Amino acid sequence: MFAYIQEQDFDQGELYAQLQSQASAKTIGNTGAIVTFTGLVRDFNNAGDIDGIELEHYPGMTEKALSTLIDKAIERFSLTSAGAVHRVGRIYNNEQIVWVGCAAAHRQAAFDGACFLMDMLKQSVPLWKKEFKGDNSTWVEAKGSDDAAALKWMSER
Amino acid sequence: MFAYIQEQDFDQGELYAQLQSQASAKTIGNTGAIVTFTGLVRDFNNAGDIDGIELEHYPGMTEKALSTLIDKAIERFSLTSAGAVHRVGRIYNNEQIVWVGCAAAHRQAAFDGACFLMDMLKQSVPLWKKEFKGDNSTWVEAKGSDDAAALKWMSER
Amino acid sequence: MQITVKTFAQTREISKTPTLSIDVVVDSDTEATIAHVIAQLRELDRNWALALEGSILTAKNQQLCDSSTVLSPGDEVAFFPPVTGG
Amino acid sequence: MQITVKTFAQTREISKTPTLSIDVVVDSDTEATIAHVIAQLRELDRNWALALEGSILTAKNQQLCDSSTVLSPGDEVAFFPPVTGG
Repeated sequence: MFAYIQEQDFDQGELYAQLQSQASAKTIGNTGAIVTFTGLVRDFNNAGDIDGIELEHYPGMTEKALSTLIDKAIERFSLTSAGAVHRVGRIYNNEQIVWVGCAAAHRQAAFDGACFLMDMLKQSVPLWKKEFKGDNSTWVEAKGSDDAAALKWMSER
Repeated sequence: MFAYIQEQDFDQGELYAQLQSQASAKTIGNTGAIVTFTGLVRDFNNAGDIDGIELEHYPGMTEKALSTLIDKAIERFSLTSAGAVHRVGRIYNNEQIVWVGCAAAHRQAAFDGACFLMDMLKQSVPLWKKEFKGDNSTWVEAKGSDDAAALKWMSER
Repeated sequence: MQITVKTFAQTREISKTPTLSIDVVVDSDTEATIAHVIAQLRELDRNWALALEGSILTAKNQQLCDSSTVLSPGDEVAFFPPVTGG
Repeated sequence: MQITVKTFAQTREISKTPTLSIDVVVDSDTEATIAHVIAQLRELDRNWALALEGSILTAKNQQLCDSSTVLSPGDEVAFFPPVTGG
């Protein structure tokens, strides 16, 4: 398991390799599926063009909340390993923001684990996004659709 | 879009980079999510331990069927790009077998595209798996659960 | 009408014939279909009869098709079991 | 009872107070809760009153909690808007 909060960009190939090696070390040969999700900055939104986003976080709590979430996913979906990285600070258009990866015996558990991590991250990890263009910046409002996605997982068990 | 059938192993980080660069070239800044799936050889199954698997395919048709499937996924889920690689021949325990990747504006489309590709691949791409241990090998029977997963996508539209 | 037949996986092993060129014989007012090929192959020998039992998939010119699919001279017809990739 | 208050994002900007040490005052037979802290902060000034309006999340010692959560001396209490990571 790993959970990183960092300013610098990440190499998704390295994160995949780390996840696979952790999964093998724990339960050699029992990992049949690895799903990864990467979130990137899109250069437009409902309000018009942007240069990028800026992420504020709650140092200390962010790391703990992300670790706790990953532990929950591992237990709930019987994952052989899982990991996540979330960047903070200024991130420009087309750059990577977030990565989650889940390893499991079967493909459905790996897909469900990654969906769960993304849906719940948007609910329980203290990160806040501003969109900026030049010197102007605007807070991104939380979306009702994100709440609904997270609620789905809470009501299923 | 890319679709490879090959004997040699693949580097998932390179495939991810290729997918991301294709998605950016086509619709710069419109890709907000990339989902990848990697399938690996598990070293046990219902019949007992194995050394690995051996994949037979229908040269010519395999490539075409995989390309067609990817085109369908791109259209159906409005993906900004998608790609897949499937290995053939002998593949040992813990090695990578298959990779699919989907890039999209939003996360649900990227997740759905990757699930769709895996479910339909197990239905429409002419590949057959044998499990081997020493000199013995046994054909893997098609699973009813794989049929059901593919049918789900056919009945939804 | 001459066509090429190919087989894969268990179908190949049971028929003992990876590839075969056959002359599909039909009445002059009838279109040749996959069903005619299957019927003709079943008559060839016991291996073919066994190989074509159960749930077998068919492809014409490398596209999945069903038994009513109409054939043209030179077509490539393949028989194989349900696929198990992924 | 002394606690530390932290704010983030819009809540930080509106309150104009990223961090603050306050003495939560409650009757001797009452346990101090997040709700007491909110009531006390609202009284501080107009910025705090505005900052704590609407749907605000709360955390005690870096764990999400609700307004009925009981506090102990030295606790770290944070107020922030719904999160928007991912």
